[in-house]
Amino acid sequence: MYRDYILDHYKNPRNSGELPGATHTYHDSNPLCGDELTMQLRISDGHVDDVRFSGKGCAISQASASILTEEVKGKSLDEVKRIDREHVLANLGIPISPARIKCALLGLKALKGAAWGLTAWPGEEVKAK
Amino acid sequence: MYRDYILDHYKNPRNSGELPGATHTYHDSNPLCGDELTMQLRISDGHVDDVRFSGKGCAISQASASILTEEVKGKSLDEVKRIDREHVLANLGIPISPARIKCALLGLKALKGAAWGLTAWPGEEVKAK
Amino acid sequence: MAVTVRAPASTLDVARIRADFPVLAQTVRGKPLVYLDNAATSQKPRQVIEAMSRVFEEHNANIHRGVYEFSERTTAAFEEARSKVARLVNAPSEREVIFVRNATEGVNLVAYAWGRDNLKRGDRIVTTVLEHHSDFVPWQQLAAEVGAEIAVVDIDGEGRLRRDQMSAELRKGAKLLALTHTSNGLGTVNPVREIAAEAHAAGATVVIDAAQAVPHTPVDVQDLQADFLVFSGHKMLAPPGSGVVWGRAALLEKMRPFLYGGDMISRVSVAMTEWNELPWKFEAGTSSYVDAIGLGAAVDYLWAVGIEKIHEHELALVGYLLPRLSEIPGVTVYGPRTLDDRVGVVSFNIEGIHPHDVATIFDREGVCVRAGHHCNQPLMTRLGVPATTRASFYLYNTTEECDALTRAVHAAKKVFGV
Amino acid sequence: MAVTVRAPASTLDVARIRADFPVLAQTVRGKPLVYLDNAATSQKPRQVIEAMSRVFEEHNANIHRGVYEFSERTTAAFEEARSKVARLVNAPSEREVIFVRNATEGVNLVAYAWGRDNLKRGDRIVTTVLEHHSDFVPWQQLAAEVGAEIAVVDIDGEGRLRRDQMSAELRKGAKLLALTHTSNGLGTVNPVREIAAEAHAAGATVVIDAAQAVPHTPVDVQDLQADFLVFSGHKMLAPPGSGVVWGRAALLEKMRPFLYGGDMISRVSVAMTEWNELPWKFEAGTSSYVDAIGLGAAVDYLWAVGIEKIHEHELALVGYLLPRLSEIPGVTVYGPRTLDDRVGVVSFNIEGIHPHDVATIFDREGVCVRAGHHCNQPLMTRLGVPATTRASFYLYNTTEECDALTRAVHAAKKVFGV
Ligand SMILES: Cc1ncc(COP(=O)(O)O)c(C=O)c1O
Ligand SMILES: Cc1ncc(COP(=O)(O)O)c(C=O)c1O
Repeated sequence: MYRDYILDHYKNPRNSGELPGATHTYHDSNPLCGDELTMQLRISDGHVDDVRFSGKGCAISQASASILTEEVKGKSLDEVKRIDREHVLANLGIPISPARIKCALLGLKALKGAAWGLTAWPGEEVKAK
Repeated sequence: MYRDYILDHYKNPRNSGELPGATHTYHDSNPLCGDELTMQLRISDGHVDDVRFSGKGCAISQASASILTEEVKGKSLDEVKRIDREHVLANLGIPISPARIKCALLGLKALKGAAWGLTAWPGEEVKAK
Repeated sequence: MAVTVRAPASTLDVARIRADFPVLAQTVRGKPLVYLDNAATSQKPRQVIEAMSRVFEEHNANIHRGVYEFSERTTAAFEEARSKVARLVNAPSEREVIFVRNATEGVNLVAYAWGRDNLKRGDRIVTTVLEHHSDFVPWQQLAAEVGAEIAVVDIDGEGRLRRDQMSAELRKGAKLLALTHTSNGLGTVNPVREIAAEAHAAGATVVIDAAQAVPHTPVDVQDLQADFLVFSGHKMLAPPGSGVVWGRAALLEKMRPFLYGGDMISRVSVAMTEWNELPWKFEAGTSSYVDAIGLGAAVDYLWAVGIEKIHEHELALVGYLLPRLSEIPGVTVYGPRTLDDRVGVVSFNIEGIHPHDVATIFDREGVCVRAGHHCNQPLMTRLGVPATTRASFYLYNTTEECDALTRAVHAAKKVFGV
Repeated sequence: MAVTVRAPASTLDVARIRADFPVLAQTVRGKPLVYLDNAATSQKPRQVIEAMSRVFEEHNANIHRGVYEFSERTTAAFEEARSKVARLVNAPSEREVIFVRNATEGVNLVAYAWGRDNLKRGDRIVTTVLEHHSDFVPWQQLAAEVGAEIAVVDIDGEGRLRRDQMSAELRKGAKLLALTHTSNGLGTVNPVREIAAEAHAAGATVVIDAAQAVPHTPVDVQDLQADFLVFSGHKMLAPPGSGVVWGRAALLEKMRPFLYGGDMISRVSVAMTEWNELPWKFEAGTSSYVDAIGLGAAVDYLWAVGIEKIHEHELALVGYLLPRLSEIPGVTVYGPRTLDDRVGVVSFNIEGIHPHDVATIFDREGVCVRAGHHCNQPLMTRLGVPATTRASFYLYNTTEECDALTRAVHAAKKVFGV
C-alpha cells in the first residue's frame, strides 16, 4: 500500500497551503482517524484556475488529496463534479483495504464539497447535544 | 406428577371456602399461571383454631394448598411460621419440575403471609405505572 | 365445536429440512421431541450455528474500528447481514436497518427516541387488545409519562380485529398507531396495509410489531406503508440477541439517539457530541455482531426454502390440526376458525384442566407447547381465561407431530378423568 | 525515552491456553496471527464456543416461561450463568446482576432508569478525562437534558488521575461519580475504593465502568463500595451480546424499569402494570440467553486459569515490552511508565507516521493492533494527539508476540524512512 509514489506525495504534497483569492472552499474530516482536510479552488470562466489543499492525517488521505489537486488543475467545474470514487481509487494505483477507503476518499469529498459550493455534506449536518 | 392423591385434593379440596371469624387473611397469586389463592386462619390462644383456603388455578397449586390446610389445623402459630418449602414439597410426595415450583408453593406463601400478618409480601409491593 | 377447513398442500421437503436441525433429533424422557413452541422461539439449523462458530474460530475481531484484516472481515460479515435483512423486508436502504437485541428493545427504541419528543399531553395512541406486552407496556408507560391517552381496539368472537372500531378510533385522531402484524396469542393476521393507510390519513405515525410476521410470511415495509417495524431474529432460526428495527430514514435522521456511547458518535468533546450516520447512530457500544451474522445466515436459509412456502406449510398443518383438535369433547379453540389471514398458532383449553397441568402432561409425552398468558394479559382478560395452551408451528413440523399433540390431549383428559 | 521496569514472572502455561483458542492458529497474509487488540475484544476458547453450540443442539427453548424440560434446562443454564457472574464480582446477591448487551447499554440503563429521576437542574456530575465515550456521552446528554453540570477531572503527565483535583471536585458536592476503573486508552488503574469513599462522603452515587477491569483483575463490588458497576462479556472470552450491570438491590428496587415488555412484568392490564422482581424487572423481552450462557462458560475458564495470574502475566508482558518499545528512536509511549496500578495496555506513536498507517503496516506483518481514538476523544485531545496506536494483552499473549510488535515498528519506520 505504501509505494514510493504515495510516500512521495505524502512527504512532498503538491499544491499544499492556502490559496489566495479562492472562490470555493470546503473543509472535511474523518474523526475516526483525526484526518482533517480543506480543499480550495479558484474558478474562473467555469474552469479550475488554481487549487490548493491543506490538512493533516495519514499518508493515504494526504497523498490522495495531493494527487487529486494535480489532476483537476485546468479542468472545467463540470468535469470536477463528475470525478468518482473508482477513479480516485484507481489513481492511487494500489489496493485500498476497506478500513482505509474513507482515508483515500477524504480529498475527493472535500473537493466535491468545494465544487458544489456546499456548506455541509448532505445528511451530515452537525446534530449535536 | 399427577398421582391420585394430588388429583383427589384438586377435585375435592379440603377446608375450602370462606372462614367465618377469620383473624388472619392473606391473598397471593401467580400471574404467570393465573393462579389465585387466599388463606384464612382463625387463631385463638396462639393456635390455629380453623383454616380455610379459596382460589383457582392448576392442580398443583390447589392440591398443595389443600394438603397444607389439613396439616396446620391445631398447630401453634410459631409452628406454622416454621413450615418450610422443603417440607411442603416433601408433603406432595412427587417430584416437582422447576417451572412448577411456584405453583407448588403458592399455598405456603399465602399461609405465611397470613401467619405473619402481612399486607404485602416484602419486596413485592405493587410498583405500578 | 366442529371446524372443517380446506387444508392447502405443503410443498416443503420436511425430512430434508429436519436433517439440518440437530436439536430435532433429541428425545425427551425417551420420546421423540415434538417442538411446538415456535412462537416463543424457533430452533436453529446447523448453517446458523456454524456461521456463528466460524466467526469465533476464523476471524473474530471487534467491528468498524479495526484497521486490520480480521476486523475488516468481521465488519463485512456484519454489514452483509444488514443487507440481507434489508432485502428480506424490502427496505429502501440498509441505512434504515438497525440491529437491536429483540423486538422488545426495538419498540422501546422508538418509544424513547421518537415517542418522548413527538407525543405530548392529550395526544392519542391507538393500539389493540391483541398486542404482546412488548408492544403495549412501552406505550402505556410513555402515555403516563407525557400525559397521552391510549385507545385499545377490541376483537370479535373469532379473535379478529374489530375493523369498524379501529376506523372509528383513528377517525377521532391519533398521533401513533401501535399495531401487531400477527397475534402471537391467536395467530390472527391483521390487515396492516389498510389500517396503516387510515392511520396516515389521521396523521398518525405507524409502528408495526412484526415479531410473528417476518418469520412466517413475506413482509414488505414499503408495501405496508409502515413508519417503523420491529422483529426478533430468534423466532426466525437466528440466535437470541439478533433483533431489528426498521424505520424510515427521514424519521430516523430527525430523531435523537437512544443509547449513547462508543460507535454511535462521530466526534466527542467535553462540551458536545456529534452523532454518527445512520444506522450506526442507533447502535451504541459493541454490537452483538455474531448474533447479527447468525441472523444473516438464517435469512439465507429462509430464502433458500422460500418464505411463501413456509407459510403454506404452516397453514396445511393448521388445516390438519384444527378439525381434529376441535372435535375432542371439552376442547375449546380460540382464534380464527378458518385459514384466512392467520398463521400457524393454535390456542386452546381443555375443560377442567389448567393449561399448566396440560403442558406438564404434554411434556411427559415429549410434546413442547406453551401454557400461560403468552405475554398477552389484556387478551387473556378479554377472552375471560387466565391462560391458554398454545401450539405454534414452523417449517420443520409435521402432521405426525399434530397427531402426537392430539394424543397428548387424550392422555391429559385421561389423567384428569375429564 | 528510556524506561526500565522490573518485570514479574508469569506462571501461566500459555502454550496450553493457546491450544484452547482455535482462532490463534490462523495466519494473516501467510504470517502467524499476533492478536494484540484485546482491549477492543478478546478471542474465545472452544469451551465457550461449544457451550453456546450445545444449547442450540441439545435443549434450546425460550427461558422463564416454558413448562417443559428444554425450557427448564435452558433457564437453569441461563440463571447459573448469572450466579457465576455474581460470584465473580462478589455481588451480595444474584438479584443484583442484570444481563444487558454490553457495558454501554449498562451505563445507559443507569442513566435512564436512575439518572432521569435522581439528577436535576444544578446537580453536579463528577467524571474524568479517562472515560470511554460509553461512560461519558450518556452523562453529558443526561446533564444537558436535566440541566446538571459536569466536572471532568484531569490526569497527570503519566496518565494517572489527578487525585487532588478529584478530591477537590468531590468536596464541592456531587450527585454522581462516573469513574472508569481502568483506562482503555492508557491502561491506568484508578484507586476506585478511595475515590468511591470520598464520593459517598460527598453524597454521590458511584457508577464504575469496569469494562477493562473485570477481564483482567479481581474485582469485588463490595470491597470497592460501588453502587453500580458495568462490564462487557466480549472483552473477557465471552461472546458479544453478554454484558452486565451490577447494582445495589436497594437502588434497583427503587428505580423505574428501563425497557418495558415481556418478562419484566408481573401483571399487565389495560390500565396499569406491575413489575417483576429483581433482576428480571430490568430484562425485557427475550434475553440473549445463549450469549449469557457463553459468559458463564467464560467465567468458568477464567476461574480455572486464575484471574490474579492473568493479571501478573499481562504485567510481565508490559514489563518486557515497555523498555524495548521505548528505546526505539521516534517512539513515544503514553500512560504509566511503571507497572504499578496498570494493566496490559500500551499506547504509543511513531513520529512521522500516522497511527492508521502504522496499523496497516502492522497488519501486513500479521500484527493486529488498534489505531485511532479508542472511543477516548477527550483523552486524545488532552494528550494533544489525533490518535494513538494501542497494543493490549490477554492471557494467551507471549513475549515472542511482543518481539513481533517491535519488529513491526522497525518495518513501519523503514517504509516511511523515519
Ligand atoms: C473502559 C471501557 N468502557 C466501556 C467500553 C464499552 O464497551 P462495549 O462496547 O462492550 O459496550 C469499553 C470498550 O471499548 C471500554 O474499554
Ligand atoms: C407479537 C410479538 N411481539 C413481540 C414479541 C417480543 O419478542 P422478544 O421477546 O424477542 O423481544 C413477541 C415474542 O413473544 C411477539 O410474539
